[in-house]
Amino acid sequence: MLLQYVAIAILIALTTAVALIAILLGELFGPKRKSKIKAMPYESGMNPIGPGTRRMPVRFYLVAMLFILFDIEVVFFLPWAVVFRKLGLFGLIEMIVFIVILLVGYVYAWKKGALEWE
Amino acid sequence: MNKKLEPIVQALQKEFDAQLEEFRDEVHLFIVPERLVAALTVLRDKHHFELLSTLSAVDYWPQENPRFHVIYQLTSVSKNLLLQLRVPVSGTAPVLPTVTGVYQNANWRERELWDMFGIKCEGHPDLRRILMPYDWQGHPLRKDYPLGYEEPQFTFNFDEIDLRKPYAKE
Amino acid sequence: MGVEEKLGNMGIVTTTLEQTVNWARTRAMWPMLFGLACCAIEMMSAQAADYDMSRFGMELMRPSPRQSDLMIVAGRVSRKMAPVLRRLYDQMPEPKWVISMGDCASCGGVFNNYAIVQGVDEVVPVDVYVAGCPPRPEALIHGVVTLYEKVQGMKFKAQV
Amino acid sequence: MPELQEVTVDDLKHLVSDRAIKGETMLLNMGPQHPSTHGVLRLLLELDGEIVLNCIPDVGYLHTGVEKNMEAKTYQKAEVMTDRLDYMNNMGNNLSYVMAVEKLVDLDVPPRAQALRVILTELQRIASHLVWLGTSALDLAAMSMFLYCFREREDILDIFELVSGQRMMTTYFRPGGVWRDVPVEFEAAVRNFIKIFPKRIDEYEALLTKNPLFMDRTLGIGKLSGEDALQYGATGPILRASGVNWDLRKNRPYTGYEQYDFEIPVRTEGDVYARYLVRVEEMRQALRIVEQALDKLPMGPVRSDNRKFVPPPRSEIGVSMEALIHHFKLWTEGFPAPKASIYSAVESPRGELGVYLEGDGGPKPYRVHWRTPSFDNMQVMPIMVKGLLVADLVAVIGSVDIVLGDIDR
Repeated sequence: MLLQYVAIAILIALTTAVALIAILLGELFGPKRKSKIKAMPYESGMNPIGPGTRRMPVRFYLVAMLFILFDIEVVFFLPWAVVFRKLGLFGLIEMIVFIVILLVGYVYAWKKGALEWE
Repeated sequence: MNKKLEPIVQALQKEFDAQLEEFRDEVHLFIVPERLVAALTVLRDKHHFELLSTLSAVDYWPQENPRFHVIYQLTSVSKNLLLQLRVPVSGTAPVLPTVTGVYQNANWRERELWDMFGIKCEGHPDLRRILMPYDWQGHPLRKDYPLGYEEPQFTFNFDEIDLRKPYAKE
Repeated sequence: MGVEEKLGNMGIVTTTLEQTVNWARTRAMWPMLFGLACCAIEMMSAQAADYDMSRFGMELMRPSPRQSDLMIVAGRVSRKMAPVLRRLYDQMPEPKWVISMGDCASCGGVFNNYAIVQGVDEVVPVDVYVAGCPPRPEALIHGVVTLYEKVQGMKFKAQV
Repeated sequence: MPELQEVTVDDLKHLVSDRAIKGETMLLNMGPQHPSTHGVLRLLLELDGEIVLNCIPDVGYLHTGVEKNMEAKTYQKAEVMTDRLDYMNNMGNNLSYVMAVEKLVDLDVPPRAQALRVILTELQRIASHLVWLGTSALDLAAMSMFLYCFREREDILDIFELVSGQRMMTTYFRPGGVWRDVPVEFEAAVRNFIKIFPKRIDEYEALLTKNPLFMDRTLGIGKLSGEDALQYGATGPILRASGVNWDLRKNRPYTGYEQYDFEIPVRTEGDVYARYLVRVEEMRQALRIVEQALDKLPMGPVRSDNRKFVPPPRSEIGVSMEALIHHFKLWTEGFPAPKASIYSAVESPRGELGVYLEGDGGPKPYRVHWRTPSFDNMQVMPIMVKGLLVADLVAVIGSVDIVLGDIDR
């Protein structure tokens, strides 16, 4: 039973290996010359004005939350899509109920104006 | 001189005693700095010169008293006319009243006057240098300002210049 | 330039390592999107469909210095722009090269006056000078290929 | 090499609101090196999150001192500087300078040279609008527009190279006419361009005009009223997109524009979409002018035969003594101009491009002032972007079509 998962394991191992090699080569053979100016924040060639970390308006947070919410919703589609044929009608109705619940949340957020920027 | 321009020029000559000069169908009116803003408001409101197309200066350097001539080029979009006001300014204390109240686009042009000629416009909202770096000494477009010509490097004088040329270190 | 310095010269190992590292560097050298004046328009024509600098590995013009290996100074550098140019050069990651495109960047060109830095080598160390005002796109590509030859020939010298 | 000045907030006190000084709103440099500023323009933005409260342009990063440099050269040699001013509109710059010199020394221009000037200036207008369309669509994420527009631009640059030997810095117009007659292949090249270009404009319109994405990003963004535009001195497509019908080719015709019939596209909305429509329509109208001028291209000399100002052809030099004297006098010393000042303006793709030329009796111009359109169009930009998002600011910068060589001279 475990055999079918070997392919995925090899894939994961290979991808991490390639990623690590790329970073390792850069780290090993790349020349490193640190300097104060290189460490300064890049502001299109000028001296940055004021502190880098400052209070961000709350709207960014709102947009981030909404994105995470609907992104997780899409993640739940994936396992359903894999066994879509076997589940048949029952699976379809189940997924539609799941989507409708989130749709209510979406319409609520839309009407409250959370998607507008102002 | 354009027929439609005649009455306007006469009116200006009487009201602001401006001298008239003509060259190749172009009208130049000389006005003293004190009456400049009044003349411009009359021209804009009564005679419909809506566009201040050019605002620049000419430096007659050895001649000290009216050393600069500041030129206001006015265009009337509705009547398709062109008129040029010239304001002589003395070289010792080059000062002018600002016209940003009458024409908004004079803002940057007066900053350029200050940057290039050193002519100060009183009442200007933010008189900083516009084209040169902020800590630049001198006013480049004045006639007594050197061009800043540098000896170009050719094969015969390559070595001497190479010694004093400030090459960037790594 | 990293660990191979400390190991010193190991004959065949170091030379093959040099060739591979240099070969890898010239295959995807991303220029920094840094157009100043008229040469920038010719650089855009060189990047566009007709002359297509992407054939030489210059696929993307990276806007930020953090992701670019090559700075093409395309145009005339004024006195007000010189410190900004130096700041951008300093903020580029380490294996970096500079192509000075056009006469105004190489030696001040037509403008020999108070406002233009007479040659950008007063501000940043330049590797390849491309002549022309503005140089044709082919001339810029020739400059890039010359830079590749220079990079191929680079040796790992001990970190001074 | 001077160090970069430390920009503190307090020397901008009089420009930014006090919330910025307290640190509530963010002061950000959209600085000299930025992909969407179309050159080395620095915008100091005061941002409240994504909304632009205040935008203070800071220009001068490409100041080349052209006006000072032209005072040190003779009239013929100074023309070389004019190509580098507005590097998207080389023929137009040459035309405005050359017309100014002709007006100052009262020099006549033969009709064939005037027709050639009209053809090449209109082709340059199309090339400049193509660069604008390519880069401003690229800023709004329409990548393919950039490649299509530069493909057409290469055809126009081939025509310029055919005529003058240089793709961009042509210096083809000389006081008294043009440098030399056009080669034989010129007419075929322009005819071919006239045949293929209308279909290409339809391609662009099909890509962008009815594209909902493009309309969302441009409709109603950066509105500008006619009065504000005039008050801030904006000219060219920006003024015509705000409802004021002011085009120098119609109101003060020069080099024979009155013989050709073409319309001036005028719209009243004054937003980014209106400017897009005005410029695309201007490309079509420019093509019509080129076609009419090419049909009625008169034969005859291409340079005035007034030997005082125009060097004689080389064939004459070996034969007549006077021609040899004129040749040497003109090329070594240049021609003297009267002690007077004139102003002559031309309609460049960005607006009214004027030259104030003052002579002092000698061979060198005493004072040359360039009235460049982008300098005033840039002043209008801050009032258009108040209250917009940063992404819309990028669209407005694209629509204003500024060229930094024009602004900083």
